[in-house]
Amino acid sequence: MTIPIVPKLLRAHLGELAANDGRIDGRKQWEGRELDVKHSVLPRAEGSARVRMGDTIVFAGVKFQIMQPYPDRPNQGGLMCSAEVRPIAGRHWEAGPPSPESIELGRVVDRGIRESGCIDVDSLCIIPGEKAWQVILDLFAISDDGNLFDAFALAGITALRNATIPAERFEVGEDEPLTLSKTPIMCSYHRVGGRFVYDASGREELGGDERIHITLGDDDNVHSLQKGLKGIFTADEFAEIMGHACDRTKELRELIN
Amino acid sequence: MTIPIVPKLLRAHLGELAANDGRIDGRKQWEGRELDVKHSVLPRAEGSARVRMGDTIVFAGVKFQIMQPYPDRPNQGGLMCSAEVRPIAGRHWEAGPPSPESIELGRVVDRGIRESGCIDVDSLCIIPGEKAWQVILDLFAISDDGNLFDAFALAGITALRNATIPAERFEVGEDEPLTLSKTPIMCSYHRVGGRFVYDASGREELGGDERIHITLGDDDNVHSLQKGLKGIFTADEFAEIMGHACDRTKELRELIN
Amino acid sequence: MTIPIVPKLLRAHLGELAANDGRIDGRKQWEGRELDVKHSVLPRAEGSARVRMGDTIVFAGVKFQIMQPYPDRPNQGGLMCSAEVRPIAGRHWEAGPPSPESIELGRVVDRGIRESGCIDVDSLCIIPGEKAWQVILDLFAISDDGNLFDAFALAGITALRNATIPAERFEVGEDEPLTLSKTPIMCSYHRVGGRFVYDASGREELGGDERIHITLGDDDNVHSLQKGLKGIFTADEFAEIMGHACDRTKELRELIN
Amino acid sequence: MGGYGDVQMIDENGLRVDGRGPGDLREITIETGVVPVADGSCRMTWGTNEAIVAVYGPMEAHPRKIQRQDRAVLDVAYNMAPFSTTDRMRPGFNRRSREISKVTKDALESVVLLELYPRSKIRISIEIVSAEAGTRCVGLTAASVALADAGIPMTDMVVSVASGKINDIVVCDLNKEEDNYGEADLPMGILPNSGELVFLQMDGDLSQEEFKQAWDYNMDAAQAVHEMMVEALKGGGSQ
Amino acid sequence: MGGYGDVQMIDENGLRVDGRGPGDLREITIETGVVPVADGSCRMTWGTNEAIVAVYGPMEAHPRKIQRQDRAVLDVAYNMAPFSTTDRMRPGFNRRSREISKVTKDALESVVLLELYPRSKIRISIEIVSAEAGTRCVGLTAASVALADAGIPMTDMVVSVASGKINDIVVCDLNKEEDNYGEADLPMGILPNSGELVFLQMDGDLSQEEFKQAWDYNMDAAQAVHEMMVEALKGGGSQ
Amino acid sequence: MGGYGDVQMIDENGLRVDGRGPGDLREITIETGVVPVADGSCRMTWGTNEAIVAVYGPMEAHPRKIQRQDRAVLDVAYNMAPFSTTDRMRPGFNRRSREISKVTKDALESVVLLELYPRSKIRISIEIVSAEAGTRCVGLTAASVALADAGIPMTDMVVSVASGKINDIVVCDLNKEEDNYGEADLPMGILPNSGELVFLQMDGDLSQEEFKQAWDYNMDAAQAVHEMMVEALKGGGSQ
Repeated sequence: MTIPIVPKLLRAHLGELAANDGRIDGRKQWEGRELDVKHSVLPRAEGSARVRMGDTIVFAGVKFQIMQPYPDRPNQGGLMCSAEVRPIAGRHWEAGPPSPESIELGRVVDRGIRESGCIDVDSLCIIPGEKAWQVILDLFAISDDGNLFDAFALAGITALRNATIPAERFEVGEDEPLTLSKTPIMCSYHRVGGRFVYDASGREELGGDERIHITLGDDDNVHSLQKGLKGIFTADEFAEIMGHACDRTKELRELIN
Repeated sequence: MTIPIVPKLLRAHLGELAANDGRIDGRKQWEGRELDVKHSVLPRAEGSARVRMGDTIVFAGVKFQIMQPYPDRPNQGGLMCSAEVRPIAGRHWEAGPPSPESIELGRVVDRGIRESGCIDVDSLCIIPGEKAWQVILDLFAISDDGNLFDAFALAGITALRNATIPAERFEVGEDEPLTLSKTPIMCSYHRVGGRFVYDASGREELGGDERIHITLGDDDNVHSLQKGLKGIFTADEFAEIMGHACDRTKELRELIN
Repeated sequence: MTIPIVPKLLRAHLGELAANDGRIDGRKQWEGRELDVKHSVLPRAEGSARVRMGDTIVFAGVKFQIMQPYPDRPNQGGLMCSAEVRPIAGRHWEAGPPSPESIELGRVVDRGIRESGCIDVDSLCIIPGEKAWQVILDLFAISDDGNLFDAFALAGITALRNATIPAERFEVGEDEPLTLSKTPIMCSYHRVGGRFVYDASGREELGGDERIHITLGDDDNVHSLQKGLKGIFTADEFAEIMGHACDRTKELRELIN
Repeated sequence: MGGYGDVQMIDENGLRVDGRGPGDLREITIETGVVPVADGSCRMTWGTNEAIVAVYGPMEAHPRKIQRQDRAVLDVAYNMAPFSTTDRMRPGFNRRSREISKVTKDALESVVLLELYPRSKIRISIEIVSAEAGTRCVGLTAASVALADAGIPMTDMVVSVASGKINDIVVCDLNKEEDNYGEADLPMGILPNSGELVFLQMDGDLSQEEFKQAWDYNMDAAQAVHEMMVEALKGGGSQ
Repeated sequence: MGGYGDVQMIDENGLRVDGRGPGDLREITIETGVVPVADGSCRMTWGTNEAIVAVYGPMEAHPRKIQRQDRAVLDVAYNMAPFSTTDRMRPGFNRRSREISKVTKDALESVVLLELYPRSKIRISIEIVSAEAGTRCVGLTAASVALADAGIPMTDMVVSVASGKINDIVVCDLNKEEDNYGEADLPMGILPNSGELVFLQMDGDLSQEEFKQAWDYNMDAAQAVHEMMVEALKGGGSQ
Repeated sequence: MGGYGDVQMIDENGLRVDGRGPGDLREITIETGVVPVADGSCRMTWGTNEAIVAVYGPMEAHPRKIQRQDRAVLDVAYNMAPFSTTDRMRPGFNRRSREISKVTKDALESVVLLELYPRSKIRISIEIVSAEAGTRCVGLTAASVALADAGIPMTDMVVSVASGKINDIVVCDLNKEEDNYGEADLPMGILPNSGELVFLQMDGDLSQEEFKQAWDYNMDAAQAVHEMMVEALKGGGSQ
């Protein structure tokens, strides 16, 4: 990822807007962008979703492979989650080996899903010690106008919830849906103009400071946290964000249920 | 590969020559350079050839490995063909990972041989589902004065035709020759001074435009085509090239038979 | 590794010192720096050592893995030795793939140990043709003030002499010490100010020329030699160095025995 | 080509497994403006192929050593998304993708008026998110539409189609099953206004007569696809 | 987190496998000046963790494209030595190390007075030579000490500690066995003078109440560790 | 070294498996001008070793960071072609080749008059197309001839030969079978006019006396090879 020159004018402008409780696209501090979620959109994937949040567009695709279980966990399958942001997604994304930014993206989304325990890895066992399903979740950005984290997380959980285990193709039984016991949801916050806002756009990211990502489970349990970028935040600021996340994750969970 | 500065003077000169049906080294439009083909020149290879076309010199070497057949083709061995152009071959070739130019070289030569079906992959099976021969053809440039494509293709098919399956060394039977049922031959054409010529030299490549590669089988059947580099050609131009290729491939096939 | 600008003033200064048989830190031509060797310093390694020679500090760590013996040597385990010099060790060491300098370091130390035959690879066999121990010796620089070669070699042999084969953890028997039949020792010489000195410091390396590395066994047998960097030396110079190495390796061998 | 010659893919009426006649194309849709942050973009579906292409630029070419004093350079990347194929496609270096990127670049540089933008770069990202057969043709065609959507001047758009051979019969636009068992594949990149070519590949086995038939199928198909491209650029949707 | 919930790791008296109470830290030592050729350095042991950190700079930032006109950049590399873990850690690219390097950089850039050194680079090498659990916290804390040892001005030092959950009980500073069977891990980077945060990660499963408890343990522990850091910088050794 | 001590490689008359006496060299041929597009080149066969070396330059050194203000730099690459060995050699990164490239560069930089070409680069490509034993010696010696063929001024040519030990007997110029079962290998790079050294490696087990014997064999052999080199440069062929 090329480091864009942070325009001082943009920062100043965002600061003025924040002072009047405004945002660059007219939203309120805690307001998300228009959201569109479609599942089963990719014919070759065993589960898929396309999420559009404003001008941010991403795909998630689920594929299955047969793996040999690890010796110390002979009854378990596995989950692998990887995020790719290729140059198609924006002028500042470049080809080459995975950037620290895309590595962080993939790992934070992965932890939110994995640590919620929503996938019962024991149910992925086919023959103990010999064969188990590996679920591979690929997150793929098409257009980056900010907050890829939430878009990826939402597309990822939606694709998993609509995935079918292709047992027939692998000649190990009959196809069946992948079952998920929980629906972890991520909400991300960015410091823009001195205060945190929800669902920052690309220009807000460009002129903003640190960001905080929270993944909550069905019962408000915390499954994953991450603070990214340079910046200092207080316990009070965090408590406010956590409060909003408790509400917003419920709304999003209902949306995709 | 470093991008050489294309000298405008060279282009202009090539254009003038072409206007009078001339070429920079005095050849006619469809005339090839002096050609020398030797086989069995590399003591460690199971089949080998050295081709010299003017100041272009290449080696081809065949090695064998034992592979496990792919599950869906348990009775078949395989062919792998790779081309390397290392800095020895010319000032403009650089070390490092394979360049797009050398990848194209290897893949175009590979397709011509593979798609002709000259190697009976079923005959490479040793024990169905367990062991089969993998034929590895390595193309290696020593001196690049243009038209590496044809030099590689000719060295490749010559090395294969003179290869011995080293069954004794691998303790799976007795050595026997690799049998080829056909002799695919490639002819390459380059637009120089506005018209296509056969077997372009290094300076013609430098001051020329697009190139077209044609691989024909024993009965003029087409096995592989490739257009490379920036340039537009007409159906009539292509027909003329194809006509020449039908004649020239017969000559070259006789030469190595 | 970045190429530091060789300061001409430093070279001149080292030359003047040499003319009066002096060195930049007051040592004599064949005098080594203060030496501290500690073993069993790394809790996760099965054998380890820390060597400090002046301001040069390195670790060596031994780990074991179970390997399948090579088909042509079914009763033998193996030794792998690798050296890493990461940016922690000095301003001129950079991140990235292994530099030619660190590759040379690892291979020269490896040869000295391997070629002495001090590790009986037959004794590493667990089940012939199936399982054998692979000994992995990792050399790791913390602070590079010159002569990493000798520091690595000394730390390496010390770590190996104090290593325990972790048979219990791998469930293939009881833990037992790795036994070494010999104690190969390396001594390195650097041309500084026109003549060779023993155990060059960082500044001597910076302002010096070629270096020679000698590894001798218990009975003065030569196990490994290496000349590095630009420079020409005479047979007489080499004979003098070899003489010193015969004495010095005995001292060092006693130190760690 | 797979070349399992004994599977019957064309019925007694000359119809193919998906009901098409020998010269028929699969269903095609074209949409522009699908990558909001890009300067131009196109989504093209072709059978169950789906390609998304974004164009960025002209912009400064860096590092400087790739700059050309007298013209723009195209930076073309063809890539298959990991979920685009039946067996997951591992991300990373891939010789096939590199070669297709190169020949696609060669084709597009033949039509873009590069001289208008000296020292600059135009970046063209071709992402195959669903692959059937003929993805290189879909990608190249969609790239032409995306360049037009970005307002980049071209002498003509490139239309790319492939014909092939199955059960010894030459047919247009192989689908996945046909490609698996097919005996030849001839993708071409055609300038619809002049009938000239900027892209040509082929592998398999075609007699000179079969080759001519496949060539003609491609020429006709290019005209049909071109109409849809023009329609999509006018209207914003072709279906 | 491992999450094998049926292994009993806390006894009837509320004591942990190594005898600690729920809020107790493992033993810690801090030493500076341990890399003689560096501008600042720190060796920190924490349980059987051992981190060695060297700081070089400020120095010229190159290649020039990483330079910032108005401030210094930090070049932070977290790495685990091959012999630092029970199973040998293979050198080379590692996604986990890249992520930890990035969040550590983000944390340190929040406190270093970067504006004092425009166009320059400060290089911070964090080498874990022995790993137990919580290496990222040890590395970040030791990096703060090494920066202070190098005389780099900071608004405050960062103290990093982690609390977690084991057998449904929230405890401070998980050791290796606890980490293997633990159900959650919450590492934080705290500014001890203000109680503000510059680093935060978490994975596992914590109710809102458990989360609050873990947070409080970390805040208290940070004060204790901070005292040792100050002591080490004064005296040259904390043990 | 292989070190299977129980295979008898020297007969009762002191003759080796290929009929040579202890101090004899394998057959050698030298040819120049074998890479027509290069500035200088050499093909050298030595037993069934075959090395081809091309020299390009002096030319501009880029990227600029490798330039030296006061002298030329050598860019030396030693490489084994994939078909050069009994088991195919996979192309790509190889620690052994990197080390040999480095020590070869160190040796050649000791004799080339680098100061004559400040800020420039001389590229030396050593390709082993057939490997027996002693390829590094063949490559270094052939590189000297190629440099001379390119007209690059040197203080002296480097002649590289190796002696070794087999069945506890020191012999000159190990062939493949001897190398497989040999107990030591001592390659040296010798300046034939002064008897000085610019290259030295050794591995195996040699007593001080054996070492002296091997050293002397190399010194004598270097003179013999040097004559062939001079001959080849005069006449254009040494056979």
